[in-house]
Amino acid sequence: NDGSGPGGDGRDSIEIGALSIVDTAPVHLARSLGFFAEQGIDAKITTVQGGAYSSSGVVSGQFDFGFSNTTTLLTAREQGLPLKAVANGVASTGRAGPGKDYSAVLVPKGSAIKSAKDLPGHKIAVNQLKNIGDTTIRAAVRRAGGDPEKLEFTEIPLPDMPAALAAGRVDAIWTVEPFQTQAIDQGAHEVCWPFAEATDDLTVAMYFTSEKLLREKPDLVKRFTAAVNQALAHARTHPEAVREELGKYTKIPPAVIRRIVLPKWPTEINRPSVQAIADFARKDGVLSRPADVGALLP
Amino acid sequence: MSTARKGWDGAARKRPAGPLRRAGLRLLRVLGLPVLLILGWWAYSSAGLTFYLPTPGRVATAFAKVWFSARITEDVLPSVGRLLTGYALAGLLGIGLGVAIGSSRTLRAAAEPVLEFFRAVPPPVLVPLIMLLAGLDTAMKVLVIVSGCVWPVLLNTVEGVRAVDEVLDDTGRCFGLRGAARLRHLVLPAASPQIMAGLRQALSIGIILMVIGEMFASTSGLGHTVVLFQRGFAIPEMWSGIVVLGLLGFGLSVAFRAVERRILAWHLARGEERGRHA
Amino acid sequence: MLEITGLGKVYEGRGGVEALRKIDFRVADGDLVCVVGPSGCGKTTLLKCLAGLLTPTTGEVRVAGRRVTGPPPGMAVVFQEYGRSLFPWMTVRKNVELPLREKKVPAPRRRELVEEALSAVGLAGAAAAHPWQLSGGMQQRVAIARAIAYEPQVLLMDEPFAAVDAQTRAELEDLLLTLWQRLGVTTLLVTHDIDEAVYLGRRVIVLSSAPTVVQEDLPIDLPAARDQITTRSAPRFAELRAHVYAQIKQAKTGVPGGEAPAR
Amino acid sequence: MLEITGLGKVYEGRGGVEALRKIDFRVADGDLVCVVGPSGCGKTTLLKCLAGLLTPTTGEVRVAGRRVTGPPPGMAVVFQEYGRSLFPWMTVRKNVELPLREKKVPAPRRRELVEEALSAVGLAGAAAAHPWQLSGGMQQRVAIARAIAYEPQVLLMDEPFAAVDAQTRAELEDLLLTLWQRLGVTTLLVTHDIDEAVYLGRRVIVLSSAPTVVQEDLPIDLPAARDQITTRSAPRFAELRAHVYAQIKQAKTGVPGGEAPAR
Amino acid sequence: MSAPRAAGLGLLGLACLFAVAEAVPRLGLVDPRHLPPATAVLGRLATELGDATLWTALGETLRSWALGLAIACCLAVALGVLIDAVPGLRAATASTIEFLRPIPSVALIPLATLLFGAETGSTLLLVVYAAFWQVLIQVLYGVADVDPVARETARSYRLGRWAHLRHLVWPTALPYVLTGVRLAAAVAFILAVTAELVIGSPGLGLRIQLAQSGGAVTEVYALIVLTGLVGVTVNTAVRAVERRVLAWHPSVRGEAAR
Ligand SMILES: Nc1ncnc2c1ncn2[C@@H]1O[C@H](COP(=O)(O)OP(=O)(O)OP(=O)(O)O)[C@@H](O)[C@H]1O
Ligand SMILES: Nc1ncnc2c1ncn2[C@@H]1O[C@H](COP(=O)(O)OP(=O)(O)OP(=O)(O)O)[C@@H](O)[C@H]1O
Ligand SMILES: [Mg+2]
Ligand SMILES: [Mg+2]
Repeated sequence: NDGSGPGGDGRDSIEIGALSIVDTAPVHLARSLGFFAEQGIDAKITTVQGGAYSSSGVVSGQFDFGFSNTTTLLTAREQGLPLKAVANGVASTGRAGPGKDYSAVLVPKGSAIKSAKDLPGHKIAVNQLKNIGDTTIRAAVRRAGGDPEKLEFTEIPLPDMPAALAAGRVDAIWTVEPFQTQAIDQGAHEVCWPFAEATDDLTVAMYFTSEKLLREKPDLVKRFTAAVNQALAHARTHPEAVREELGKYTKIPPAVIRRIVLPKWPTEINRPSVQAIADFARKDGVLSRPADVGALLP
Repeated sequence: MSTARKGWDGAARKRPAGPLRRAGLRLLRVLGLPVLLILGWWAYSSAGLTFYLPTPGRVATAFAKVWFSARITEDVLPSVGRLLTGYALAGLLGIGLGVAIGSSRTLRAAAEPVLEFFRAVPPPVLVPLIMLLAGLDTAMKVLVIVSGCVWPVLLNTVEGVRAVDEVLDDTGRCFGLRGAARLRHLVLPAASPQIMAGLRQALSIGIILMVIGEMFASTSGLGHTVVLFQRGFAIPEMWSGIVVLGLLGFGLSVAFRAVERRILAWHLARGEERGRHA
Repeated sequence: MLEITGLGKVYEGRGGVEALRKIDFRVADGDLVCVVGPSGCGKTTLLKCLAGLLTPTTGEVRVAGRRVTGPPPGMAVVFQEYGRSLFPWMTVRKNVELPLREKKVPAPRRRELVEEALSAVGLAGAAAAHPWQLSGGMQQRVAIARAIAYEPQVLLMDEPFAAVDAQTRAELEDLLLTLWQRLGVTTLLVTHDIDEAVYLGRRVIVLSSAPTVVQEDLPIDLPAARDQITTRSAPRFAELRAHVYAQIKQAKTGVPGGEAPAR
Repeated sequence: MLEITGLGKVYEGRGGVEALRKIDFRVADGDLVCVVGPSGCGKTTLLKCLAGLLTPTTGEVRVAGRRVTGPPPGMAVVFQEYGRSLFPWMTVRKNVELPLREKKVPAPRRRELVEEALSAVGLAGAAAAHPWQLSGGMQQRVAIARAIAYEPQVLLMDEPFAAVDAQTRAELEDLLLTLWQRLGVTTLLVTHDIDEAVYLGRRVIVLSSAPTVVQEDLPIDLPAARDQITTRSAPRFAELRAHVYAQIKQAKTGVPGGEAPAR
Repeated sequence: MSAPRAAGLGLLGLACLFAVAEAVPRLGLVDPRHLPPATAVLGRLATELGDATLWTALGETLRSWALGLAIACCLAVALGVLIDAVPGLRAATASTIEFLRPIPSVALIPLATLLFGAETGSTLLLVVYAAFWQVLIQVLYGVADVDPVARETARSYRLGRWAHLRHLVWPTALPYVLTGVRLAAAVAFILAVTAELVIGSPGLGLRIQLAQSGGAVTEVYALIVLTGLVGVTVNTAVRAVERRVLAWHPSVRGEAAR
């Protein structure tokens, strides 16, 4: 699907590969509120299972734009994938504390773990190893004065985390909304907020495209960015619209939607936080070279 | 599988003379097609400049770098251990259940829908359930392997047992062949060609499920490594992992064939002797 | 020993083939009965019902007073399809030995029985071969060896000598007679060879063609000790032979006729 | 038509079984030759070499002057293992028809041939059945029907009447003779039944036991027109019969003896 | 056994499964929030079935399933027969086949998306790749199982290459092939769902993926039950075909006799 050709009436149709999770609410809003249409774009959003698939889709030309977390994008860039960030995706609220951020480390009732410092020596579930979860946890632990070397990570898909925690298969889980709220409902509580604790105002994920598209259709990219930015701003100021949209494109039970903590959707990419993530990843061996953050960011 | 050189109608054709020539031909037969395929890959990948399909050269370099290391003992061996355990369990379960189901019409009618039900559930969606019941450790990964490997063995055993020659079965019944002896001397050998077909299928499915099992709740293992490479965009490394999977499959199948030659000796020899011809 | 009462069998395929209509006869303990009849009249079916391998549609079969619902113990069967009744994955020796193991015969005795049986049928040299490496007649002899090594109380044989040459056939016939006399095995033997039926049988049962009933139950009033030369050249033998031949001819054509042979 | 020169066959399994040592004989165009010999002496092996199904170890076989390297055209074979030579997935009619289709016989003629052949063997009613629904004798007759429907130039038969009753056997023998006379088929027939060999054959070839050679090649000097009653009761028939019997006996025991029967 | 009786027994088996699935969470062996009781799952399935989009999703999945399965079967049968028919081909291909077979389709996803950006193409590639081997191996074993006497018969009547295949090799291999088709049908369905799950092409897999990432546990299980039921249906259909085309085979004809 080269997709990006102008439609019959001079409009561009594009395909976006993105996960159907809370984080991507703005791009769905942009479509349903007509922000894309205003920019002369017909957008189709295709659900993928992970950021890696949206990257390969963008490289192969199946997608015109993708949504992926910062670590994945940095890794892709290091391996030579010609990707360019074009808009901010989602950011941490930057506030640590129960009910303050949309991602946290949770432990079961009665756990000895009280804060990031207590995590070393325990088995912690993340959805993907060598990705944003474990690097930010390490950073948070390091900041809190713990020994990140002693952390023990294991992979569990996000949906299965609450059950694994309840069954005592792991000591702690790192998860995001809506599973955070679900786990809390089942008796777990938050002890650490790695996104907020690792660095300030972390840019967790971004929208991106390929260098090819950027070169060939700079105007389309500009219009895409404009539409997304408009949506980000809208999402930030209209949480109710976001929750309503979530009811449409996800299967999160309505009762949960009402209570989940929403992330922050700034329009600007926080460059220092991306650099910080790159440095963490380098330190943890996820990246093998110091990253060229400038090559990725617009 | 028979390795005799046979014509379309099963008639053996003239064999080449000379041990040296024969060895050469054999080598050509084993390596010919793979070499051709690798050449094709080379041509395609060096022309196409595609990120996801690196040249064989790059894959070979990555292979040497990645796999001639501690990974062999840390990732590959434990994976293979789990694979073999799961495979063996699946084999026992498949043959055991298969014989029971194949021998009893009532049991077959009652059990088949349930089994078909489970068979149709994709392992990736079954994994969470297995995780729920069996935890995250080796047991879960072995169970995932069993959950996939058991089907070809089971189905083939059921069909093999159902197809036992009637005269042979009558003979066994008359001479009081019952229970374990009937199983050992009549049912299993009669069904063995089909059971072997199932076991062979299961071998490669086991490898696939080893990877799938290690995609979840894992920190090490061959499958996990391949998936990590894939997610980390280390494409030549990922391909080198796939090559390892292929080599593993090939190695296991060579071993399998050796065992099969022994078990099905009567079957193969019978086919061959009769087929020999002008 | 064997009692067959009102036995009928209808195969369900092909719109219902009535293989046997109504068969009644008894075989006394230690008797030797030969069954003859036109091709396809239901001899094999009768044998399989006796062996408990087929469920009769009507009537019943009793062996030693017990109603047959499955293969009764102590019975050996030689199948018409001898080739298919041998286990191709076993050597000849194993094939003969297997039922003995099942009978829990101790190993040394087993070996003895196997060797004896195989040499009795002239196959001592082929013990290590697989059945598919043997000629048709040899395969048939393996099946016979298996049955006699088993030392059954009841022996059912379906054309057991069809695939061997005349000379071997005569030898095997005499082997059967010797065994029968020595062990007192109740024997039912299906054959096409009228000479053989008269030579071996103490009684010959002639089956009609379909709808199959017992057309004649003929006692063979030849001297108990039989001999290939003298018995077969006895005038009474020729009479009985001719009579059975006429009966089968009649069974085939359906024309009634053929009185019991005059004494 | 058939020329067999120095034919030897060693089976490789079991440390090499010498089934045939050195066989030499010829069968003229349109001749009818019966082969007899002890069980396991190599008759089936000989037939398979003739049919191009087995490669001789030594010597060669020629059919119509051409060296046999594979089944020659215009040849039909009736196998000893008749049951397994029928395709279980086809009805009886289809089984008989299949070779004719391969021979590109047009459909109407094909139907005619199949019907004729099946009724000749008395199976017109079983055309729609599958082979495994038939009795042993019926299966064998299907195999015969398939061969005669094929209208071959050369007909090889391996104990084709072993599984049928005496009356049917006689009928099939006469059917074979009629066909042979009408079509002039060169026929080679393996049998155990010495009477049958003498009754049918223009020549009887007696094979020795292993190491197998042609022990005797006996011309049958009975009148060309044969008849179940008169031929079989002719004194010459009895002489020839006795002679062949003695030959086989000798072949089995290996003791030399038995001159050609005096004329 | 009569068809209604067999169906009754089958339903009985499913009922037992249902009872177990109901009892395990109800008895507290597993937290019902992670494994909901069967009634809840079936209730949810019932509501889902009332949703028209579910049927379109199912249709999408079944379409790529059927197409992929058909392609895989044809390719595998053709190749299997060819490998058997051409002397030496079996030996020449053996190493490659054994090497390629264990490569997980899932690992081919990047390649698939690369070659067939369009979604159905990718799904098809994965489905065909996975199902193909199942049938091929069965075909290879099946064609090697021809009865030697039957083969000699065919040869003596000089059956041509085609007739030999059609009348001898194919019927012999058919029971193996049907088992292969049953195996492949499940694998193809699994791959169709998995590909949708991973790549995100529309279909049942996508719905499962959405339900999973939304934490809607009951719905996940409802959809799993649906996939299972599809499997049962497919198997019933293949069994029916088998009863027709294998009526001559001991495995089927044995059921009628005795
Ligand atoms: N499995 C079957 N299904 C249907 N009909 C059958 C089956 N087996 C046998 N028959 C039919 O039953 C009848 C009797 O068969 P049976 O095998 O008992 O005959 P037989 O007397 O042994 O003949 P033969 O002397 O030729 O062996 C035949 O008409 C045959 O077609
Ligand atoms: N496939 C085989 N492998 C090894 N030996 C074989 C094979 N087939 C036959 N033989 C041996 O060859 C010899 C001749 O066998 P063949 O079948 O030709 O005998 P036959 O004359 O037809 O006997 P019968 O009258 O019993 O059918 C026998 O000793 C047999 O054991
Ligand atoms: Mg019979
Ligand atoms: Mg023979």
